[in-house]
Amino acid sequence: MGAFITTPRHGIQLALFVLGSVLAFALAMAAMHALPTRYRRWITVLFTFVAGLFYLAEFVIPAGVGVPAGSSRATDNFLSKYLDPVGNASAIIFAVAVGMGILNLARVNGAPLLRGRPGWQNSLAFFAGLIAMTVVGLTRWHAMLGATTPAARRAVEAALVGRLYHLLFDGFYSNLGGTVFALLAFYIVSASYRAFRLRSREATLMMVTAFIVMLGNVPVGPTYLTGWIPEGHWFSFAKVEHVSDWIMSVPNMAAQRALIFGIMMGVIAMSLRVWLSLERGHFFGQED
Amino acid sequence: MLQDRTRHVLYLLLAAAIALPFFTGTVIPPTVGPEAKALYKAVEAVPNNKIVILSLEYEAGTLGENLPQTRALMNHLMKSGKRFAIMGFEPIGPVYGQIEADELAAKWHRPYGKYWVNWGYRTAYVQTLKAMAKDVAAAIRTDHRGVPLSKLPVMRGIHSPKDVGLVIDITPSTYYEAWMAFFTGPAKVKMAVAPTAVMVSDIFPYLDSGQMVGMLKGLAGAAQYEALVFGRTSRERGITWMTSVSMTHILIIALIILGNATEIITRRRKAVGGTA
Amino acid sequence: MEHCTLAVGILEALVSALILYKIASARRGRSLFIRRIPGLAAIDEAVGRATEMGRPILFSPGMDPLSIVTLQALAVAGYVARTAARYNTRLIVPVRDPAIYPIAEEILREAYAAEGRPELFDPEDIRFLSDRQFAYASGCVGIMNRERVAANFFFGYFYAESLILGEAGTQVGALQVAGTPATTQLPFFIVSCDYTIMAEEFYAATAYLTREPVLLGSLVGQDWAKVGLVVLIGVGAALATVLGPASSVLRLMLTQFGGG
Amino acid sequence: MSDVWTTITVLAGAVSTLAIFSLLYRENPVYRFFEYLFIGLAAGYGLVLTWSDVLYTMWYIPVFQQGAWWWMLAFAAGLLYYTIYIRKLAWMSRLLIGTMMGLSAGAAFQQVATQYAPQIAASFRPLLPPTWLGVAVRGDSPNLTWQQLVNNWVVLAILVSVMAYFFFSFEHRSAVMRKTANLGRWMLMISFGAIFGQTVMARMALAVSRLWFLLVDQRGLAGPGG
Repeated sequence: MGAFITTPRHGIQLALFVLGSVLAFALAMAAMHALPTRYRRWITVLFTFVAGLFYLAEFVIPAGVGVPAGSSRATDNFLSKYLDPVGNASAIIFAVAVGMGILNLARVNGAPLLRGRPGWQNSLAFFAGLIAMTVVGLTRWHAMLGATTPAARRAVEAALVGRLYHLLFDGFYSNLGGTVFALLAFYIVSASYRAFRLRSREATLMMVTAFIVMLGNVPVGPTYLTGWIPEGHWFSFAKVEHVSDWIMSVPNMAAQRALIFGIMMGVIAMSLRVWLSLERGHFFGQED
Repeated sequence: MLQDRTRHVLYLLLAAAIALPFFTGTVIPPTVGPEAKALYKAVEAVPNNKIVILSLEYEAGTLGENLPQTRALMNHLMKSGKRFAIMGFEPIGPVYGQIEADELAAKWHRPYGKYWVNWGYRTAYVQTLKAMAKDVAAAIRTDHRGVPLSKLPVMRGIHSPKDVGLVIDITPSTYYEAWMAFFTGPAKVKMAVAPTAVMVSDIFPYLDSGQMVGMLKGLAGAAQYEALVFGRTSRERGITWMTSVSMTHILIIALIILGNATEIITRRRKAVGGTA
Repeated sequence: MEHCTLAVGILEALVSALILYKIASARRGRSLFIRRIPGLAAIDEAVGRATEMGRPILFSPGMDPLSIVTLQALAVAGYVARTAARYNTRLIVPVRDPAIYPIAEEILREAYAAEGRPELFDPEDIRFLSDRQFAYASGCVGIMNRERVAANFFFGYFYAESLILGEAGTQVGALQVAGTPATTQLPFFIVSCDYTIMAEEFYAATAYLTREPVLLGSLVGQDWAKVGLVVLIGVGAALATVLGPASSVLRLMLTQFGGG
Repeated sequence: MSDVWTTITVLAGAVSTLAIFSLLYRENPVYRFFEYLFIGLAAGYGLVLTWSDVLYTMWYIPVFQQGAWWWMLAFAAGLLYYTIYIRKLAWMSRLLIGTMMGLSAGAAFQQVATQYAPQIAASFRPLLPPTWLGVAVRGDSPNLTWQQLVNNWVVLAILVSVMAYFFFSFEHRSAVMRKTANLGRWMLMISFGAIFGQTVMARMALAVSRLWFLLVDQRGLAGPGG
């Protein structure tokens, strides 16, 4: 049976197997759908549990268990050979899911456009960007597929589709995206003068540390502020970059490690709640 | 709204602080920190029969930091003829990686497919990393144009994680944690990270425990690495920009002190005014 | 480690058992103790002083769409609403995701009713501003200025716009209390707010307020697990000191925990 | 690229950069128009790359060129996401989401072992020089320098005090407990100072790259890297 499933098919047989598999999948889902609604929650809980159990068991079961000696890899157990197919299947599933994000954006931006509500020009800009980049991107990809030599690739770049792609990507996309975050530098400058107050001794300790780290990060600190202290001199620990390095790798490291241990316990708690579906439907919306 | 006048003056001050070094042309050479030096040594130590993986998870938003890091690392890899592969768990990172690598490949004469390969964007990062931890070539299968890896000379002899000499994650987010948890941790592969500066503090515990062998601290890290590859007086992108960043830091420290000083003075004047 | 070592297996099993036990006992109704974190006192004080000035309060539930963190932030909003209702002070809640609107309305309506002032609740005060990061932040700044708010509360997950909110509040002279698990934004809240609830304190504050069994049980379980971890580290450091780095026992412990 | 197209691309870059910077002056329709254009471009390119790098290489080629028909099942499973729009079938999308979250939850137990557990091992550091206790010292683990000793004490003290600050299930009644937790909050301020300093550098670097593009160098990649 195994060999029958895993032998590649071609031509008509391929078409039959493809359609057949989709049909079988649809029938399985229809069968589950026909069950009384309260079983659906149990099916979801069961699938979630089995999926989690697979990775947990593969990790916990020692190497060599259930695997004939000297076979594929010394560190495998009988579940390890399924890591690759699960990886590929998940990649395909997540890729198919990307369309959801696009649909949501299209829905949010479609409404103002159709009803002519204020801001319809912005929705127009959204769809223009979406359609232009998708069409130009796919056309260029298809052309590049055929271009195997660097010369052929340069020809595609020189063609209209290459030029439009660079206009959309290098011209608009990279500059728009790059500038949005650059705004924050300006907001920090105005906040520095008007909002960052040393309200408490705690805030003062924080700000003093911030100054040392800032001066240690940029060349002007080590070069001019404490450049006069020779390296290797007993007093060289006071060089701003050494003080900054010590702050980062000792007190900061210890505090971050403590936060990590908190996160570690949080990850275990959250994984248990998701794996065993302990969340009382609050997060998943309604209880069905 | 928000006393616009003061806000706009502060913005112009920042623009001036940044632009000044552009025109005076002054460049203050960087001081190379321990983390950048450690990463440089780790790259040098990669044997020729192993491959380096550059995982690029950044997009347009953080080009200012992640692109100079990518450039500095690729210059070093191509200069010393090390084999490397580009990939990413965000769609557009590998595109920028391809652009930079194409340009540098011409400069260092390292043709695609022979010295470096682009595996492209991959979804489902947890599942993909766990599959790679078992067999890298089987999990990746093709380059970003669908060419089977078996056809590319750069991939000859690269199958299991043991054939990966070093993983460097250039990222504005926490993908380096997934790399450590599902690939470099389990398969005992050396790992380094080139994050945006925002995340630098979180990474020090992993440098201390040896889970990370090096780090580039944002743009400062890129400048320090350029100094290691090209020398402290070179005019590479990172080193040039860091001079402007120095000016902005002096401005910010001055403004915070000034802001607090003016507040203390006004509060004291009000208190004196109150009692008089 | 390709596969789990014995020591880490035992550690994870113990922690999991402890957390599941605490969740089960919380669900059976046993009251689990959580101390009242100082941040909650700061909230009461801020609401109190806002009522003296007779000006409205702004509460932002953060930037995330409907997530566990946002739901917990809305629980804090309910707490603030109860205190505001008692002192007849207006509470404005700008949201960034339309899906949050109905849940926020339900929580606030219940809060006002619980204080016996259902007529005070005005649905108009829950406002969807924009789903864009900076547009939402400048929308909040607009409300702070137009309504001359006396107090700001920033609870939930925040990103780089925390800077804009903190600055605008300082300019308007509002009292500000922030609470977020986003450690990268805490520095900006610390210097622009009067009190900041940090990292895991956010979860403790909401567990204290909601008494929700799964939340409460997992938090108490994690607490005890961390106490156990501190003991383990103490033992480890003592052994490293007494036996010295060269000893095989210490080397075994290090490899068992995936150490160098 | 002939210079006509380069100039157009550079102009587009300059207009885009100035349109976004216009927000610094005031919220305005030009800023919003270009922000929505960016969202559309980003979504479009995400779609193209999801097809070209993932679906084409891991689904289309294997199924339709190599005959591995079984990957069609993964594609069909992915379609379950879209049942969220059909009220009656919406539970199927939760089935898929639940399964995927189950996988991640199961993997999290390995993450604890391979990412977090080594941090426990890294905390087992000696607090006294081995030679004081007459402990064997081997070549690869020489005696402790006083610098390492001080650091080990400081790290352990800060680690325990910060963890104490985040204990919630018992009252900080005893003075020792209260002082330790208070020390923990103070030590966190050092970490937040470090985060503040690093974040300032991160934002400044982005502004520098943008002004460099506007004022100095539009050549090469019309974008900022070039």
